[in-house]
Amino acid sequence: MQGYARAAALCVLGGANAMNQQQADIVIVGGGGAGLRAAIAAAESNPGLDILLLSKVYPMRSHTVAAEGGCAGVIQAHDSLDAHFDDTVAGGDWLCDQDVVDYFVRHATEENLRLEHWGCPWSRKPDGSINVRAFGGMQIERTWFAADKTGFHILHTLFQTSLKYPGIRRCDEYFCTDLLVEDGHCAGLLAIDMRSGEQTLIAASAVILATGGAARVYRYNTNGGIVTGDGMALAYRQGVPLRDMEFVQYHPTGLPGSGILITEAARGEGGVLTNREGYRYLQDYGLGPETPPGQPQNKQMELGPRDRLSQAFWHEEQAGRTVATERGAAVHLDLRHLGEQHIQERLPFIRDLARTYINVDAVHEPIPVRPTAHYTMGGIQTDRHTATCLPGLYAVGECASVGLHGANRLGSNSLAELSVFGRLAGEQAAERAAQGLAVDPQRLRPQAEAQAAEREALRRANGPERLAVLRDEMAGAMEAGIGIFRVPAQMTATVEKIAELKARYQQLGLKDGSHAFNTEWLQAIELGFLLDVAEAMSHAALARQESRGSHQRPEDFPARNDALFLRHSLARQQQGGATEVSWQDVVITRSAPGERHYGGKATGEAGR
Amino acid sequence: MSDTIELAVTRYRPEQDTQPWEQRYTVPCSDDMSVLDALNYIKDALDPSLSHRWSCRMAICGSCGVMVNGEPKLSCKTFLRDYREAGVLEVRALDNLPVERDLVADISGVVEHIEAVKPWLIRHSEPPVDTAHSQTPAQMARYHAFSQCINCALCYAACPQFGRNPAFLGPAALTLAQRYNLDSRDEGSSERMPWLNAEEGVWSCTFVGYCSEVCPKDVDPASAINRGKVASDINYGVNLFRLLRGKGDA
Amino acid sequence: MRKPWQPQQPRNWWLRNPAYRRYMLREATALPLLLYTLLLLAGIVQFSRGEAAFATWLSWLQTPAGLLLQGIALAAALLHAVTWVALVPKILVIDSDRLRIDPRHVLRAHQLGALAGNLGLIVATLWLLWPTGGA
Amino acid sequence: MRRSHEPISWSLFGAGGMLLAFIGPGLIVSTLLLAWLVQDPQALYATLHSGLQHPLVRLATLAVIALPLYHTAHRLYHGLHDLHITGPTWLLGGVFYGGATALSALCAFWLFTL
Repeated sequence: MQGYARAAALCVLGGANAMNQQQADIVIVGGGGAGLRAAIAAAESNPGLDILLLSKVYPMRSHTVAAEGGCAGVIQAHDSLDAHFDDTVAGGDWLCDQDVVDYFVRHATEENLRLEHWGCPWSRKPDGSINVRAFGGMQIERTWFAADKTGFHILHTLFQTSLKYPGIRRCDEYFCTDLLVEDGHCAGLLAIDMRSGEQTLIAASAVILATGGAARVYRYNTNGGIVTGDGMALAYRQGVPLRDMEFVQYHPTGLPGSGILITEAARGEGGVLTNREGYRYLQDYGLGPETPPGQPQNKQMELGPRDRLSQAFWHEEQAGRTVATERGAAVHLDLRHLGEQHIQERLPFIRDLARTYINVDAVHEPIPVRPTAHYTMGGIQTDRHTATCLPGLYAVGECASVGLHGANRLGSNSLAELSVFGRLAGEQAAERAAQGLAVDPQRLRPQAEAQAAEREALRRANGPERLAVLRDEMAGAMEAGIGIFRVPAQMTATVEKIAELKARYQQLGLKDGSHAFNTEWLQAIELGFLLDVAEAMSHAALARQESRGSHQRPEDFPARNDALFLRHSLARQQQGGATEVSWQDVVITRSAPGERHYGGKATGEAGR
Repeated sequence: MSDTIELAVTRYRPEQDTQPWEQRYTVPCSDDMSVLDALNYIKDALDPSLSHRWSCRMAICGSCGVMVNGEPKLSCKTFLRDYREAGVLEVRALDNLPVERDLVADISGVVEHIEAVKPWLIRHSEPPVDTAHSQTPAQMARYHAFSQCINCALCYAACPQFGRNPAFLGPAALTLAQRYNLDSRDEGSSERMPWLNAEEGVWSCTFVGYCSEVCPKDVDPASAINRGKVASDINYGVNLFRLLRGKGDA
Repeated sequence: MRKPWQPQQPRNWWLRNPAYRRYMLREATALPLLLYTLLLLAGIVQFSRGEAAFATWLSWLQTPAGLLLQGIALAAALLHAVTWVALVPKILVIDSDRLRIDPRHVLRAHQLGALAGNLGLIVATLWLLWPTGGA
Repeated sequence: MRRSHEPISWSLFGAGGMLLAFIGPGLIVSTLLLAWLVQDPQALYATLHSGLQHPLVRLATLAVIALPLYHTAHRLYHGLHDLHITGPTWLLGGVFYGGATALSALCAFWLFTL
């Protein structure tokens, strides 16, 4: 342990004031699909701009890479934008802003085609045209796919395409810790150069947050370790509201234990879910009648929306009809009837994952799966043009709530969202940057130094609390209180637990006092972000006294309540640190709230 | 669960160490534990000062490459159960790359090589915004394997020629150039050929072939590079012919 | 505050991994094959100097050193042939809109070609030796 | 990026490698058979001599010598690099590729002045 003491001494001697300084027209935080698309859009709309793409990982590591199934966009002759609109709004249990959905469905296909022009290897039909597959909650096949690595191919296509724009430069492995606000405008940010541990002030006319989701607040999730809600917390700390945070999507098919994602495309291609008795239980939950294996019907059975499927699992588990595995309760995702050739062509990655991580060959055995936390429908509140209420700050992608997904996202809408709104954010930011609203970095220096000192203090923190312990307690509490079904006592307990953890976080002690690639330090900052996001989620969940989409309160408020809660929740951090939840009206243009019809009933609705 | 395994991790802390050294940790070992799980166990329970990269834990983000018993591996796709016999697992940062700290290799040079080869679709004219290029499954199959690269840099750790000369563009970058050259939609191979044609391009490769063995995504970079040699060879001949006719580019 | 450790490739890098050792062995086949080629070249020189000189060369072939060299070269040539043919389908890829040949067929064709070439040469030699030789 | 002239040596290396794979082992077995089985060197000499009258046979014989020379020179040249044995490029290149060229030329001279 001598080493640590010596390191700490070195740090003090080294001083915390060696701060680097940079300036850019636009700085984008996050190098995933949304951030890259925004950077490209900004560079295309104004090639003279200096665009800085800052990311805590190399862009191709971003979690867009793990999206598997596909990316929505109307392309078939018998499909229509109205149908995509209706599916999205009903899928979101009418909590979507319909003007936003309208813009989205009108631009999704165009963006998918642009990705094609940039080289994305979309899977094709034998004649060379784009192929689409069925997906949950969609009445017509409109999910573009690149085998079962759609996100991977989109991300790499965007990353590689971004390289051709001289206006885009990158700060890879820079960790953004704070936003800098001057005169009520977002004027830049503070980041740690992870390799050296040096703090860097970056002044910019516009900042775009594209940091992705926050499902790492949960114990079992499909997300990568980097998905820690950084952007959400950064905005939240500046008083920007987080909207609809109570809506967290559980993906119905993750591997038990690890939570590794098994794509919905497995069901789109005809995979079926069975319980311990080999019975396709979804027909008992309003999703029937049973469809023949291998012949999926849109919006029926396995192609119901994710919230319904995850809830059905929960009921099966309560009834003791799940399969016990050494990694916990599961149901079976059976692909065997699809045959080896089809599985190998359409779902090669799934087969590889199941073989590698649970030693199951999907060609010969069913894959055990269970719901795991997957996606945050909510996020930083933005207007329909991706601007937040803080001038100069934009947010896009999973970290943002532009109003697209409502109370439950349909699979394959989020990849399309990255392009549609990423582009919009890039163009909006470029427009702002062209007006030359940059602040002199010198003026940001005092607040940057104050915040840098706080980060430095954390690096040297020597309290009694352990990072991993706090993180695990948070993840457990969120799983218990803000899971698939939410029970009042547990929710309250979770709210209290998060408050307790935030207090204990102040007593954190780190073992590693060094600067260079100090991942303990970075994880501690991430935990701070996660706790803020968990706080917003749990408060919003408690405040929404109804059941809608992925937010289900079967004990105290089992029904949807449009009279009171056809509204977005806004969780805002007050000056003193307390969280306040307020409400914002949903934009409804042409689809009045109705009942969500899946299974046999869906056929009637599909006509409208 | 009394089952344990020993990890011998090569540490390097730039602020304290003048050279790498080995630290041993004993971690629990179960059938489904990956080397990444073991490293995260060390980080959480034994020694928070150990630095390593990871994210997706499903072998698609490419972050977590390390040397395990001398072989380049994704730590998330390598399992302790396969090393029970060996007893000890030696884990160190990827070979052939500067070590930033502990298990964190500096891959910036690799990324620069990837950026250099113009890895994007080059067209003389943009197609209309509302149409897609046609590409049959057979045309896609021609480059599909080469488009599966996750940039994990295991192939660079496997390549002795890159180890000998870091200016060598290396397996992933050259494969990416081939990925676009073989794409029926691309018209930019003439812009990428100068990179392939160079000494630091395909011609530094001696077909050791280990890059393809260690590739976790079955990309087969050795094949890509050596097909690139054939392409470069033809390009050389064509250029020679043009030179002789007085309009070459060399 | 960065101070990356710069690894140097050790001179004996190829001893550290079985894949590298296999590679070096493959490359090393060149040495006996070079010596053997020089032996053949010597045969041509001797041949050009007339019948007697050629007979001398034939006697060189039968010396222990000559036999040893040919033995090692044969092993090297076999290793070379096997490794070479195995790599051909990775280099010689025929796949265009007009013509596509399955890599497995490329491999099979080269395997058969190598077999036919080598066996054919041996048969031809035996045929050549029959009338001039003892029978 | 400067264009490498490696395609020349690589093409020769490839041709030699292919040739050695197709007839290398057979050739060595053949000379072993010669050593063992030949009983009348004069008759053999005469047969070979008449065979070598045809220019195509001379050319083929040249190929059997020259291409393996280039093939092995190429591998050994790169092998030195792999073994960290360095020297001026002109010298090493001269020894290996120059040597192969010189010996091939001599071979051609001997063959075509028979």
